[in-house]
Formats: sequence, structure tokens, C-alpha cells
Amino acid sequence: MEGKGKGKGYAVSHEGLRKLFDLLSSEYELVGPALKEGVISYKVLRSFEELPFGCKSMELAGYYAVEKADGYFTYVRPSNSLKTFLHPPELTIMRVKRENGKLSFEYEYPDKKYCFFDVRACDLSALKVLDMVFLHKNKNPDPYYASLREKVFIVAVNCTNHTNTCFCTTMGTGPEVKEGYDFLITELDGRFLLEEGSERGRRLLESLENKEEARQEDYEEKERRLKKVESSMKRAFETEGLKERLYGRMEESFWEPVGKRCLACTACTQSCPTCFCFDLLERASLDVSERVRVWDSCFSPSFATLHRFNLRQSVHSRYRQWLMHKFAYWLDQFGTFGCVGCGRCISWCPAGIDLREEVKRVAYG
Amino acid sequence: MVENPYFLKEGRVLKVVKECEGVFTFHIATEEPAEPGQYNMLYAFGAGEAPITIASVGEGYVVHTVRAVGNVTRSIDSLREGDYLYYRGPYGNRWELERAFGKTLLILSGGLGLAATRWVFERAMESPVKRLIHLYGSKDYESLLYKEFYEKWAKGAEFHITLDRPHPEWKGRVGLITELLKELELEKDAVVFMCGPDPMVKACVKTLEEKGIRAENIYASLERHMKCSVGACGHCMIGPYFVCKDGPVFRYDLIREYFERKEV
Amino acid sequence: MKVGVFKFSSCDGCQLAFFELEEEFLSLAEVLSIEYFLEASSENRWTDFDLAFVEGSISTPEEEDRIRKIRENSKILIAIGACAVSGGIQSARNYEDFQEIFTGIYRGRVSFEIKPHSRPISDFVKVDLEIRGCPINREHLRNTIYSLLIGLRPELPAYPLCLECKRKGNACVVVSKGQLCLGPITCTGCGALCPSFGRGCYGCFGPSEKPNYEAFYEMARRLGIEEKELKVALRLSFNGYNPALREVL
Amino acid sequence: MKVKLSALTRVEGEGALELLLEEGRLKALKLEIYEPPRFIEALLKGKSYEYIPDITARICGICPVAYQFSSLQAIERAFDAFVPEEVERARRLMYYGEWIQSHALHIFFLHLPDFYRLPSIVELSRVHKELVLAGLDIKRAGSLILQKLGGRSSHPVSPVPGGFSYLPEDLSDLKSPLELALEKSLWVAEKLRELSFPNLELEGFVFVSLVEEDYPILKGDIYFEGRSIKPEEFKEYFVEEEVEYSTAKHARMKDGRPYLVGALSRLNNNFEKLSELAVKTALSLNLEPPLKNPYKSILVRLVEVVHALERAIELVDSYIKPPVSRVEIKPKRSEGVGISEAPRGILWHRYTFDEEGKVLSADIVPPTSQNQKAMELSLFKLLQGFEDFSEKLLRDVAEPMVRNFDPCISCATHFLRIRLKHV
Ligand SMILES: Cc1cc2nc3c(=O)[nH]c(=O)nc-3n(C[C@H](O)[C@H](O)[C@H](O)COP(=O)(O)OP(=O)(O)OC[C@H]3O[C@@H](n4cnc5c(N)ncnc54)[C@H](O)[C@@H]3O)c2cc1C
Ligand code: SF4
Ligand code: SF4
Ligand code: SF4
Repeated sequence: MEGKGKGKGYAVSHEGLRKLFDLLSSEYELVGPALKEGVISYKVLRSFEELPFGCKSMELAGYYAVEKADGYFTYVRPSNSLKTFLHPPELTIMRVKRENGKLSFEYEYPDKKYCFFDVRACDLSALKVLDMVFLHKNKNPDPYYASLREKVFIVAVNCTNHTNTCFCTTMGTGPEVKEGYDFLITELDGRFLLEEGSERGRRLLESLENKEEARQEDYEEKERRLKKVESSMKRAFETEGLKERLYGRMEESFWEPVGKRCLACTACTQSCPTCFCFDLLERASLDVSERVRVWDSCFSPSFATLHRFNLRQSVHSRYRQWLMHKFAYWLDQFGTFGCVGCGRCISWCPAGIDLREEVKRVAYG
Repeated sequence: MVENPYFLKEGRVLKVVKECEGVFTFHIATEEPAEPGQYNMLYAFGAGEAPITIASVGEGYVVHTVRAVGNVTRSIDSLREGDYLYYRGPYGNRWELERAFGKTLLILSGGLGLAATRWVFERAMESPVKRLIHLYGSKDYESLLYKEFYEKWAKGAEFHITLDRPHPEWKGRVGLITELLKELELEKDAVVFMCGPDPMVKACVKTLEEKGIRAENIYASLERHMKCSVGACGHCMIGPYFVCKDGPVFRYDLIREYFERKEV
Repeated sequence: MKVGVFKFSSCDGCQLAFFELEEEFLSLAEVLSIEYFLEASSENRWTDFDLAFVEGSISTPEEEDRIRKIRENSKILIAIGACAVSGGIQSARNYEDFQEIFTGIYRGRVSFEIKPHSRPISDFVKVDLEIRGCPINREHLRNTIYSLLIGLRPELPAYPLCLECKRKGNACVVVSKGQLCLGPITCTGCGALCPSFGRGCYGCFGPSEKPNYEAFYEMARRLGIEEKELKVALRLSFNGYNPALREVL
Repeated sequence: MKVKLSALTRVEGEGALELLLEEGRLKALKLEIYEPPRFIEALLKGKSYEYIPDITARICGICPVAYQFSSLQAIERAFDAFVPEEVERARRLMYYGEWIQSHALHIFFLHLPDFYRLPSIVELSRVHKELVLAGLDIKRAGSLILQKLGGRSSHPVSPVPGGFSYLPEDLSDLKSPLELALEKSLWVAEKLRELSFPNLELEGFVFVSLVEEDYPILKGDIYFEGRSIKPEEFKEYFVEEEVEYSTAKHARMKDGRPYLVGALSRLNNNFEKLSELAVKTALSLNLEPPLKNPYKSILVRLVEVVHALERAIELVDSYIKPPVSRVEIKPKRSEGVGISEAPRGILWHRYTFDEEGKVLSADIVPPTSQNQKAMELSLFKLLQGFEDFSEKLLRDVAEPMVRNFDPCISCATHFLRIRLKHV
């Protein structure tokens, strides 16, 4: 696992990055952002050229478009999240065979060895949140998640841009990457600052040729760039005491307005890097059945079914469940917010609902 | 590698008792230690799993009572002696019986909820509980569970049954459980355990509070949709709690806010 | 299990899902006894059916009689496909002037009986299960048959397509292309095909469980689509006469 | 006296056969189609052109791509949209997928059991397992093409006016199933040499098909008796007429002669354009133009499968995702005609549009309605000599003849005149 704490720093050129990429892809299945059909998303990358350098997403509530920009890591976190790889949307957790009235079970663990190339601060925090849900704060840690997670190599990148829906500064997760990576890249003017974050990262950077030791100015430039992004981002709402305020706002009338606008389409929960809810399905034929774990959502009309009846009939009650979970329940369950401020649920809401506005309205309105 | 919580264990069906139409009690061979209040996830081929409370235990076996309402429960109810059942567990917390030591313990069971209170009731009979009362409400005569134990229970505790509907065979009480409850003389520091449909739980709490019993002394075992039983699938959430691991038994004052509010 | 496969007004595409099962169709044919399936066999027998799969909508008096007869003779009746479940594309005429539609095709003398409306099976007889889609997804057919063989009640999802769309890893076409997509109000089941192929869902699996139409109209308005156009799209969604959609159209 | 075979089996859609006997001999015969019409053309009226391909696809579950592509051609011609070459190649590939799938379904599920005197593929698979499994491998290859390019094998979703809503990055995973299917279809051809065919020739029919640079499928001019005409001229040469005894319009040449569309006509008119292996296969099966025995159409379909597979493999090999998979469409007031070779023969569409691209009129002529007359004449010829008209005879003798034509009744009925018989 990746460590924390700042290690040695180097500076490399664009070519140096490519070398790093190639080094990593020889050992790992490399997951990184790419521009596909007009959208930047994480996918398994085959070549360095697939990285969407010089692209930037223009995002608003329910709106997304990619435009050109100057530089390399000009874009922000991709449209989809890393949970796709660690908590896959569909995963067969066991195979059941039936023979002479007895069953036998085969359990299979995914054995992919991923390198996440280009993880931003919000998504690093999201990984930490997922780790708590599935591993650290769970009495029964999840072996499927664990088997993937423990092998992951993380290349983090500091954001030098932000989009309209980002609110990491509000949630205290970014834009600066602070921990949880193997090494960290910061784009400087024409060169890249690499900082090691773990023993694995250190070894890898050591083996890289054509690098220079980072100079004081490099670190200063990094600080400057981060400050610039940070200061250009507005604080969306106050998080201090937010939980308590929300617990005081369970009353339906607070939620009905958004219930009218929400499609209950589930897109927010599915795009969210920390939403973990799942369903277990059976795919049976006569004597073999597969148990399949698929992403589920508290917005689904059958999510909380009891006695043939969904406990949360109204859309506003489902919205309340989602938002209360993210900003209140989660703290009681896992000790952190369930939201890292990545803004995906805002950009990708077909109804154009802005979560920040809803938090403000419900908690502080 | 961490242990796989979804791993299913095999248990032989030692005994099957038909309780009433569509409800069967199974004795399943197991060595797993369990506590009253906990439940197992029972698996049925092609259908999936269902949480089923541990109704009791015996030497080397566990007792489950299952009402056939859907695919899993119907498949399980078709099992017969000598068949195999697959399960994982036990899961969940337990009834805090110690809290009733030296005090009055009132148990309220509605319908199949009796399965969830039966074991703790049996335990209570052997515990230093000052007074033990158990009120059991059933919708009709036909649905009464565990008939063979009534005599024994009536000796060890104040055990009363009430039916929602009269029946020619039935000589006992008819009426809602709350009516029975209203008539009951209770110390204010009595401890209450209950399990039944959500509306029954709400109505009983109201009556209890009218009698001066505080919500901190009331415990309810809740039923919610659940898939994983280890606090990861999200289905059973009620407010900040996962019924599967933080419950199914809850001290009422902690969940009241969520339980009594619509659609939480 | 005695099985019958019946066809009413339709394109035959849903029956083909049986053939789409390929080898499994052959092995299932050995387990089930397929008594009546005109498209598959030249030997067909009218009998009591344990399981009747019904494709197509009811659009003539003859069809109405025949579906009642099938119902009487069947333990479990399963409507397969958008025609049987919702009346099919041909039910779009239910919203138009039938005389005009009719004379649009037939100019000369005609001597057949046809009902002005094309209706789903459930408008006439009790339907035990529905397999949705235009055409149905063969996995749903497979799942249904095996569930029944194992002795389970088949369960198919009723949640909106968006959930499946996201599981597929698609970027939403409404957000990224500004295209209308019926996904938020359409029942899942196809594998989110249209968004996976870069276009908005056209609704061929019919309405999802209790969709929020108000919010959906608002979404369409943001895309510049008026309610009138949207209604045309819904009527032409192959499920325009689904009992749930009918109410709002 | 009337004799009736009330439900035709193992055909696509539902129809019946009615014979009129006089003193025990066949006097007249009609193929009755009791599928209710679905008024698809009328429904299109007033709707945007964008709806056409998805809606017309629903005319037929077995050849939806044919409807999509004929209609797209008509739309694109009407609006002067020119689809790039690479996109057209992708369309061709998809169309081959449909041919392979549809032909394989017809050959193995519907037609072949006749030649072994068995009621269905299920029984056939018990005695000739290998043959049936080969058939499934072939069918699967076709289905995979459709799934890969269009999401599903019936009513695929990607064909849209101007091209495709999306085309995959890479098609290489189609290669091995296609090669397997090709191998299997050659093996099946070898196997089918065992079949014996009744001696019956279709005399007096004009063979009508398309012609284009290759063996016709996606587009082209209409060809018959050594001449070709433009798709727009279709209605000048071919007419549909009402026949008193029949519930369906009959198509014929303007000069009154009956004509035939479909596999037999395509082969007779385009033999030399078949792929190399297809020609070889045809020759090994003694199929050479002019081929007039309708029973041999099963072999012709197999030859076409070989052709389609060989071409599909070439297209997969040379595939590069087109830079533009969809050209822009600018509607205007106009008219457009589209025609292509559906698995069962030429499928003609004509639409007129208003300025916004809304449909003013739609006219579709599917292959099955064109072959209706040919079917009846052949049946008449076949049954003429018989005296016993038991149901068994009709099932054993008349139905196989109908299947030779691979009729697609769902296609026919959105259009045919129908008199409903209560069964
Ligand atoms: C902690 C816990 C303990 C439980 N203990 C028991 C027990 O001891 N014995 C027992 O029989 N059940 C018990 N249940 C309820 C049982 O888990 C459900 O009935 C079961 O999950 C239904 O699964 P199924 O697959 O058979 O039905 P499903 O196919 O999942 O459900 C069929 C339909 O029935 C509905 N349904 C689910 N539960 C019920 C119900 N209880 N009554 C009526 N309809 C229902 C579902 O919502 C669904 O619509 C318990 C539940 C919990 C949470
Ligand atoms: S709730 Fe929204 S902003 Fe917060 S982490 Fe999830 S997707 Fe990102
Ligand atoms: S593309 Fe359609 S189905 Fe997918 S998320 Fe968007 S609205 Fe939903
Ligand atoms: S996305 Fe919608 S229209 Fe497209 S195939 Fe699926 S259900 Fe049908």
C-alpha cells in the first residue's frame, strides 16, 4: 500500500513522464483518464498518448463539454470514478453448483493489479472513504475489494485547474494532494515536479533516468499554483456543525422542493466516488447459479422494499436519504463525510440539481 | 486475505415442524455460537438469501422459523428432514438481558416476531429477572406459533396470548395487543423487549410511555430489507444505523427519531 | 412443463428470442415440453398449458377471442415484448384518428375486422408476468424460464435505465450531448443500449416504476423540447399505450 | 368444397392456406394472411424523419436492418446527405450480419427439418446434432456482428439518418467467430449435397433483383431480363393489383407477367459477383443460373451465407473506425426512394417530406408481398395433380413449398389487404 509523508522530489520533462508511464504499464494494468466520445473518463490505458493532455472540461449542473486549454494536466477529475475498478459495477462473487440436493460454492477473487495514473486530491480522499467502508471500519472487511485494493499503485496529480462544480476546498479534500499516494506529480511551467510518497514510489522514481533533483523554486512554484486554484474556488457552505444542522432538518417540508425536481434516476449515486450501495443478484440456470454483486442506489424504487412495499415511496424521501447519508449519517458511521466535493453528482445530474445548493437550502436556508 | 463474509456453511436439517399454513420451524445442525437476538442469512439456490432470526438453539443445532413470503423463504420451507441448508452467520447484536436483572422484563411479540423473542424469553426464565411477562399477539388462531411450548411457558412466566380475531376453539383473549398491554400493572423501571410489525411497535411504545416507561428501557428488534448483513450494501439503513450490524435490536430512544418519521 | 408460444399483432422479434437462446433453446426443449409454437415446429397441439408466452398486441376481435381462450387454458401467462405489454408501436394509432390511419393504407374495398385500438394483453386478461422490451432481452427470457423450472417466481428489474447506464460506464447523453434520453423514466433491462451507442433511449422497455414525470418534463424543457414533442416521442416509444404511460399522455 | 390449412408453421408470421376444390380437384388456392395490419406507414405521417428507421424496423423482427437501411437510403437521398465510404462499409457489414443470421435461422430452424421429414430443429438436433450445432455457429456469427455494431441482434439501435450514432473502435473480436462460421458453412454445404430435391421448376417468372458493384445487398439499380432501372422507376414497371379471391395485393410486372424476388433471383442475376468461395460452393452444389427449382433456394441461401461471411471477414480485417460516423442531415421539402436486398428480396421505400423533415407520405413494398403471387402459382402447380387433400398432405407437401420462399408475413401485413378469417 501507498504510504504518506513527503519524500524526495525530482523534476522531469514531458518525456520523463512518458518513461514513467511505460515503466508502470509494464508492471500494472494502467488506469487513467482519456477523452472518449467527447468525455474524459477513467479507462484502462494502452498508451501515454491517450492521456487527455491540454483538454479541459467545462462543467455546470447537468452540463458537460470539453474544450482546449494550454498545458498538460489542465483537466480535472474524470467523469467516472475509481470505484469502478475497486468496487466494480458488476462482480461475480461466487458460483453455486447443485448436485444431488447438495450445493458447492466456488469463490473467486479479482486479481487485477492496477496502477491508477492521475488521481486528484478529491479522489484520493474518496479512496480513503471507501477503504473505511469496506475495510477499516468494517468488522467484516470485504475480500473482493481488499484483493484489488492492496495491489494498487497510485500516481497522484495536483490540480492546477478546477471546474465549476468542484468544491474540494469546502470539503477539505483538495486541491492539494496530501497523502495516500506512491508518487505525486505537479505540473510546473514546462516541467513536472515528482515527489515520492512511499517506498514503492521511491524505488520507481529512483530507477527513472533523465531526472533532476527538484529545486527550491520548483516547490515554490507548486505552492503558488495550488494557492491560485484554491483561492479561485468559492467555499460552497460551512461544514462545521453541518451534521447537527441537518439532523435538525429531517422534516419533510425541507425536502419536498428538491423531490419535485429530482428524477430519481440514480445518476448521482452512481457517479459518486464513495457511494457504495450494492445489490446481490442470482443468475441461475438449472444447476448452476452465479451470485452477482451490482451497484445499487438509494434512489431505486425497490431499494428499501419491505413487505412488497418500498419504505421510501416519495422521491423526496430518497433524496433525503442520499443527502443525509453523505453529510450526516456517514460521519456517525465512518467518522468522515461521505462527500469529498468532487462535484460529479452535480455535473452528471440530468435534472441539473446542484447538491451544494440543496445543502445550503436545507441546512442553512 | 481477509475472511470472506459471504462464505456459506452447510447444515443438515434435523427436524421440521409445521407451525401453521406457510410457516415451518427447522432444526439445523450447527456448531456456531450465537446469542439471543441474532440472525442467520439463509441461502436458497437461485433465489438468494434472507435474514432469519435465531428462534432458539439446542445441543448442536439452531432453530429457525420461516414464513414463506417470497422466493427464498418458499424454497426454504420446502426443505425436509435430511436435506441441507446453507447459511452464514450469526449476525447482528443481541438482547441486553442483563439490563432486566432484578427488574420486571416485559416481552411483546406480534405474529412472527415471536421467533425473535422466543429464545431471549426462554433465557429470561432461567435468569435473575424479578418478574417476567410475555404478551403475544397473533392475527388469528390458525397462525399461532410454538403451541407445544405454551404450557411450559405459562409455568415459568406470565404468558398471555391475544388474537385479533375470535375463533371457536379459542377460549383466551381477543383483541389487539395494546389493549392487553393497557390493562397491565407495570413498574416504571420495567425493561421491555419487543418484536413485531412496525405499526405494532409504534403503538406499543405509545402505550408503554403512557404507563411511564421510558424509551431507554424499551428495546425493539427491527426488520429491514438486507442483502449483505455486514454493513456494506446499504439497504437496511435507518437513519445512521445499519439494522444488520448495529441491530436488529435497538434501544428505542436511539432510533425513535428515524423509526417514527415517515419514509426514513 | 407444458409450454405454448403464441403470436398476436407483432413483428415476431420477441419469439426470436427463443431461437436466440441457441444451444440452450435445444436443451430447454428437452426439459420443457413445447406443445405449441407455430414458428418453431410443424407439430402443434392445443392443450392445457402450464406456461403460455404471448407475443403481440390485441387488435382484432379474433385476437380478443383467442387470447381469452389461451388464458382459460394456461396456468401462467407471460406477456413478452412491448406489443404484448403495452400495445406496441401499432398502439401509437390509439392517439390518432383511426379513420384517417385506416384510409391512409387501404384505399379500395376491404373486408376485414380490425379494432381502432391496439391494446396490451393485460387490457383483456390477467397477465401473470411481463417480459419487457422491443424486442425482449433474451437474458430475461432465460432467467424467467429457469426461475420457473427451479420453482421460483421470476423477478425482473423495474428501476430506471439510468442505473444500468451508469453501471455500463456511460457518460450521460443528456449532460454531455444535450440529447433527449428517456432513460430516467424508462424501465431498465436492455443493457442501456442506446446511451452505450451514443444516443438517447427511446423507451422501448416502457415506463419504469412510478417515474417523476414532472421532473422529466422539466429536464426536456431545459433541452429545448416542448411537452408536445415529448408526447410524440413517448407515444412512439413502442410502449405509448402502456397502462402507466397512457395516464399521462 | 374448401380445404384449409389453418395455420402455417415454421414461417415468420402467421398465415393460412385455403384451397377451393371442385369435384375433388384443385380449382383455386389462396395464401391467406390473417395477421392484422399494423398501419406502420400511416403512423409515420406527420412524424419527423428521425423516427423512420426505428419504427420501420419494427415491421419485421427477423430483418429489421433491411428496413433501417432501405429507409435511411431514402431519407439520405431526399435530403442530399452523402454518407462517407467507411460508414457505408460498416453498413454493409451490418447488413451481412443480418443476412447471415436470417438465412441461418431460416435454413436451420425453419426449412431444413423438411428435408429430413422432421417437425422441428429440436428433433433434427437429436439425429443430426453436428449439423444443427454448425447452424448455430453460423447464426451466432451473424448475431455477433449485429450486437457489436448495433447493440442487439433484433432492432439494433445504432443506425441513424446520416450514419451511425456510434461505431466501435475495433472489430477484431468478430474475426474468429466469423472464420468458424465460414468453416462450418462450407462443411454444411458438403453435408447438404446429400439432400434430394423434388423436380419442379418455376416457369414464366421474371427474376428481379438489384445490381451493384458487388453481389447486391445495400443498394443498387433494379435488374431483370438483362436491363436495369432506377429505384425511382420501380412503380413504373411493377404494379400491385387487387385480386378478388385474395386478401392480399398481388404484385406483377406491368405487362402482366409474374416475378420473383429473393435468393433465387439474386443468384440468377449476379452469379459472377459472388465471392470466390461462394462460387465454388455453388458449383459444388450444382447451382448455376438459371436456377428455377424453388426447393434449391435453401442451397442458394447457404451460398449467400458463404458469400456474406467471406465479405464480412474482409470488412472486419480492413475496419478502421471512421473519423466521422454520422453526417449532418438538413431536412427540406423533398422525396426520396431507397431500396436494398433484404434477405427475402428487394425492399423498396419511398417517402415525401415537408420543410422540417416531417413525413407527408410513406410507401413501403416488402419482398414477401411481391412473392405472394409466385407462391400461389407454385403451390397451384405443385398441388394440381393431387386428389387427396388431407391436412397431412398439405403439411407435408404444401408447407415445404411455402417455406422455399421464406415468406415473412409480418413484413407483408403492414401492407397487405387482409380479410380476417376467424380460426
Ligand atoms: C433481522 C431479520 C430477521 C428476520 N427473521 C425472520 C424469521 O425469523 N422468520 C421469517 O420468516 N422471516 C424473518 N425475516 C423476514 C425475512 O427476512 C423476509 O421475509 C425475507 O427476506 C423474504 O425473502 P424472500 O426471498 O422469501 O422474499 P422476497 O422475494 O425477498 O420477498 C418477496 C416479497 O415479500 C416481501 N416481504 C419481505 N419480507 C416480508 C415479510 N416479512 N412479510 C411479508 N412480505 C415480505 C418483499 O418485500 C417482497 O416484495 C427477518 C428479517 C430480518 C431483517
Ligand atoms: S456526493 Fe457528489 S460531490 Fe460529493 S463525492 Fe459524491 S459525487 Fe462527489
Ligand atoms: S444517458 Fe440517459 S439513461 Fe444514461 S444516465 Fe443519462 S439520462 Fe440516464
Ligand atoms: S436504451 Fe431504451 S430504447 Fe434503447 S434499447 Fe434500451 S430501452 Fe430500448
